[in-house]
Amino acid sequence: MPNRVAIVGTGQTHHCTRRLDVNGVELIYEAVQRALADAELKIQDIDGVIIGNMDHFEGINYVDCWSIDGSGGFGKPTMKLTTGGTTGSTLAIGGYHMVASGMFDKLLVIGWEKNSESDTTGAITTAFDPIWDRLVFAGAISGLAVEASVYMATYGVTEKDAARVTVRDRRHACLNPYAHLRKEVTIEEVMSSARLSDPLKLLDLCPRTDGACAVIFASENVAEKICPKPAWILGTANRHLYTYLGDADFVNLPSLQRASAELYKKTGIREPLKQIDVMELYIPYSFAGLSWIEALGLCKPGEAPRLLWDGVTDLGGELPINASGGVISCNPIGATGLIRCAEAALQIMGKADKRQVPDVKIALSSGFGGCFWSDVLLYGARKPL
Amino acid sequence: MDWLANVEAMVHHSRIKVPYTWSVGETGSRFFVELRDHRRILGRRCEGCRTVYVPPRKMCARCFQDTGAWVEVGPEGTLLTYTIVRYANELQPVKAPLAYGIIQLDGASTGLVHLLGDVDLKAIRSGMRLAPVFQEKRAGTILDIAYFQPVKAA
Amino acid sequence: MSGEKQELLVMQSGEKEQPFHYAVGRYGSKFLMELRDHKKLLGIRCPKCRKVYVPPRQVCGPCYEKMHELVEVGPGGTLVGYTILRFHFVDPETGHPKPVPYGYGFIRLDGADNAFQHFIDVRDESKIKVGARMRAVFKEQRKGNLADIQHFEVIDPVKEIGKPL
Amino acid sequence: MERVAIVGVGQIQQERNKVQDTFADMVFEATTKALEQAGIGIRQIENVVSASNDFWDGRTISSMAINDACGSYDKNISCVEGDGTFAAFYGMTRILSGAYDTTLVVAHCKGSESHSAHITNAMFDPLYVRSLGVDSIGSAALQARRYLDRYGITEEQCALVSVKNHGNAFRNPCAQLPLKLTVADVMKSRMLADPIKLLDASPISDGACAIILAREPVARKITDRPVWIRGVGYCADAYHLGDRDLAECDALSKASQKAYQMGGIRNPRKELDVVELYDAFSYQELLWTEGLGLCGRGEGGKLVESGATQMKGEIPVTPSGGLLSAHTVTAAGLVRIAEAVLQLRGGAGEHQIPGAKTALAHGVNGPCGQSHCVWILGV
Repeated sequence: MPNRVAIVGTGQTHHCTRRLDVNGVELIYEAVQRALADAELKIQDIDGVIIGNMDHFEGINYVDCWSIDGSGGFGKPTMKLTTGGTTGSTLAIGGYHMVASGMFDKLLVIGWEKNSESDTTGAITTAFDPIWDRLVFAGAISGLAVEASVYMATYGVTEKDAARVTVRDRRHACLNPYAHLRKEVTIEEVMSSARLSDPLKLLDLCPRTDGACAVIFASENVAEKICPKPAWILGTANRHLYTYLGDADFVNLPSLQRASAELYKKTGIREPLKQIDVMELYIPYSFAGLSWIEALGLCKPGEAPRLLWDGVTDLGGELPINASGGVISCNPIGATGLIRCAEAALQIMGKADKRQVPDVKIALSSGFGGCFWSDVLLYGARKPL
Repeated sequence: MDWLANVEAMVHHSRIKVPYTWSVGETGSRFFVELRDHRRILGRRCEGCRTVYVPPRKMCARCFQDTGAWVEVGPEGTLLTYTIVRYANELQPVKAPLAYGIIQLDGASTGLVHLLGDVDLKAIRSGMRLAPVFQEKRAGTILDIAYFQPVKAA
Repeated sequence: MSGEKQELLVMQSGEKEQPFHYAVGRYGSKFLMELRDHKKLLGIRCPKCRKVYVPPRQVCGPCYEKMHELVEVGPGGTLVGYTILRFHFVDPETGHPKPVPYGYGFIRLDGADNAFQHFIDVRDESKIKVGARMRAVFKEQRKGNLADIQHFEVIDPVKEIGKPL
Repeated sequence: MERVAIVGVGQIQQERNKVQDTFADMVFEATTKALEQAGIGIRQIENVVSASNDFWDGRTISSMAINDACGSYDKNISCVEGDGTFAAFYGMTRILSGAYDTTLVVAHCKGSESHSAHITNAMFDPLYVRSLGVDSIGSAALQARRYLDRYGITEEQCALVSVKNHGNAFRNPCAQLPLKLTVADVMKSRMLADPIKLLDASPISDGACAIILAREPVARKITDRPVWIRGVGYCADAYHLGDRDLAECDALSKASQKAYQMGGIRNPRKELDVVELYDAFSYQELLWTEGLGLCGRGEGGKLVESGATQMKGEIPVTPSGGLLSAHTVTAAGLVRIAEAVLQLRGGAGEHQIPGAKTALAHGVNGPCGQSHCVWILGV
């Protein structure tokens, strides 16, 4: 029988624009120490490490090997997983399978990035095909801007609708001491911010961030001994539908539609808006906060603006999204998907402090990256059957 | 005729040139500043296992705790192993053939990878005593030590 | 030491670069040869789902079928989505800032089922709309790479909102 | 714990420069061959784990290039950055977790597309080591010298590995560099970095490999010759070369002990019928045989001299010709697993070790064997 798996500890750095005081390994060490402290474990208790980031942001080859001093991987099974923006969520899914397999009891999962060390757009551009993409492609922003142009043309959604997503996430971030941008913005400020890549403006977009996140996954025989109220993993799913950017269907992120449909089927979710208590979504730019929640089945295509304006996804609403402030407030890329996982787990554990949503029983986190790829995980307060 | 048989296999010659600015961090910065300003080589000791790390580490990987005291090491040390690289690559700071060694500085528990210089390449042996030669103009990098050279017998 | 603000250093890679010699592969090479020699754009058709992909590649992802049948596509097409890049960023092929602004669009070439990305001419921004009719403008001097296409230009702007793809 | 089997493997010709093929073309060929060998279609593959390296591929998110080609469309997929043996481990856990019945593991690398010194220099710390210009050969030479000095291993003993493995490569149709050599040939070959000479080093290679894993009941339906995963372990050593005693390989010892314990191997020298090593340099085979406990510390030289590791010896090591005959970096470890599987299924053709029942396959990540992965397979 596969083991049930729960998250029993999390640790994050205080994410910010640039951490000159620490190198990459030391940044990782900081998050790992916090996760160990949170779970009241020692490194000797940990029986394996998985770590991830995107190589060309820091120009480090074999990061699993390079990071040993800070990751706690010395003398332990250590492995690197990486899938671009989805890296953090890919790591979380990896943490689940490796512990569920019975090969590990307590696995340390680490995502990190020091985006201050290179030009983020320049580095992301190297993620795409050297022959077919790099001539014209300009990092994630260009691809997302194209997606936004298609979404607007398809459903008549406006830039102002999208701005409402930024306003929500930035307001929530003020409650999260670890978030990078902790200052509220208004619709007007978003609308009048610098135009970077039509229709996207500066405040439609995530910042670039230095940060690390560590999460400890534990098997059922030890989880409740470590943590009285662990966050149980109920299911995971993902899709990498495209190899070529031009193959992408830019309407409502099909990879997320398919991954979430699989997740819901596996976990018995029929009405996500009603059944799920909080979502931590990898929403790197404002329009995704509309289009992608349609992909997640929270409403019909084109109807997300109504949900946003009605406050359904605000803290205090029916289904709060990104109580942490989300990616628009903080994006150390290789850590970002794992931060979503950590924040969802904190909500289940009841340890989210000022950003806590009351009485969370079911939470969902997502990851986005690569060639419009998606990862999703579902968490529960109750040990799964 | 199958078109695949008549295709010239093209190659796209390109490069990845992303400029990096790596943070050295507090611990490493102290090491490089001492090297640059005082030609001193510093290590950091783990108070758990007493390992003295050179280059200094903020943390001890084995004990997984912060290291403690700064320790001045060397400047002389012992050659643990070496090689003479005969081929050129574009990244070498000096012309090939060039010699590398791992040097355990006096007072350090670990070895430092660096260049060997001012030495008869045929005379390099593990266990030989070495001393650093510092650059006149120092910038706060590992190359502020130009190389290690054999210590002349007293 | 204490009390003084510590000097924090950085290391820079400067002008260092990593050279690569990326194989285009026979499928991509065929496309670039036709582009260079005949100003023609080629797609490849999946024998199972009949979809035509540009640029040509060996495998249809969804069907996992090997493809072989080349199909001429374009040079006209429809604008699926686009943006105008206005912010400064480092071009990883040069290590230096890429000239902006420039138009970047996905064009569904006539006869193809997926989209092809390239520069779009944005000198008259008012003409750029999702659904606009576009055509490829070829360079006179062609070398067998994607830049043999200068850009795509609008030949017929559309007013109504069309459902893309 | 439920048993997991390998039910099909696919290798392609390893070559110096597969200039006609993209990463995707290589992966498609390897995957198709693995499916053919297993006698199943891509629809029977429930999930995929790929292995690649962004620096070698000149592309961050290097896995993106091969998604169509590995048949992962509309499936769950994940990507390991590093050697294929590690990806295979993750692939196995995705079955043991109860999530999937089958996993396809694919790995690829094209050494021909990059300049190896640039790629391997980037393994080293940018603050303390990189500006010295150290690359994989120079760092390996530091390890070789330390090892040779410590135990009195001779360069001739290292050369014997090269002679053996290049010779073995003649019998492996997928190997790139079969060579008929003498110890003198190796000793006379151009010195790269003392004590490593050209014929002590592995070539630049292009290649890909795929294997298919399945849980027991499914494996038995697919094939009547499943190869069982009996044990697997992996472990990382310290990063900074000066933090490690390079003459030892503690991480390999630890990884192999885990694998032996899981696989019930008490005396590896006696119980293993064939060993496939990640021998990027000739001295590494000697050092790794020590780490695996096939001989005592410092006895790797004597082991190869005794002839025990020859094709017809007591414990044949790397009958495929190994990395010395084709070094496909991230694919190279997965090739070792594929080779072990061929041996156990009696399908290794001219390089078959007769009656092989238990095999060991080995992979490495990082400089000077920092991180090792050890597999015990059996029938």
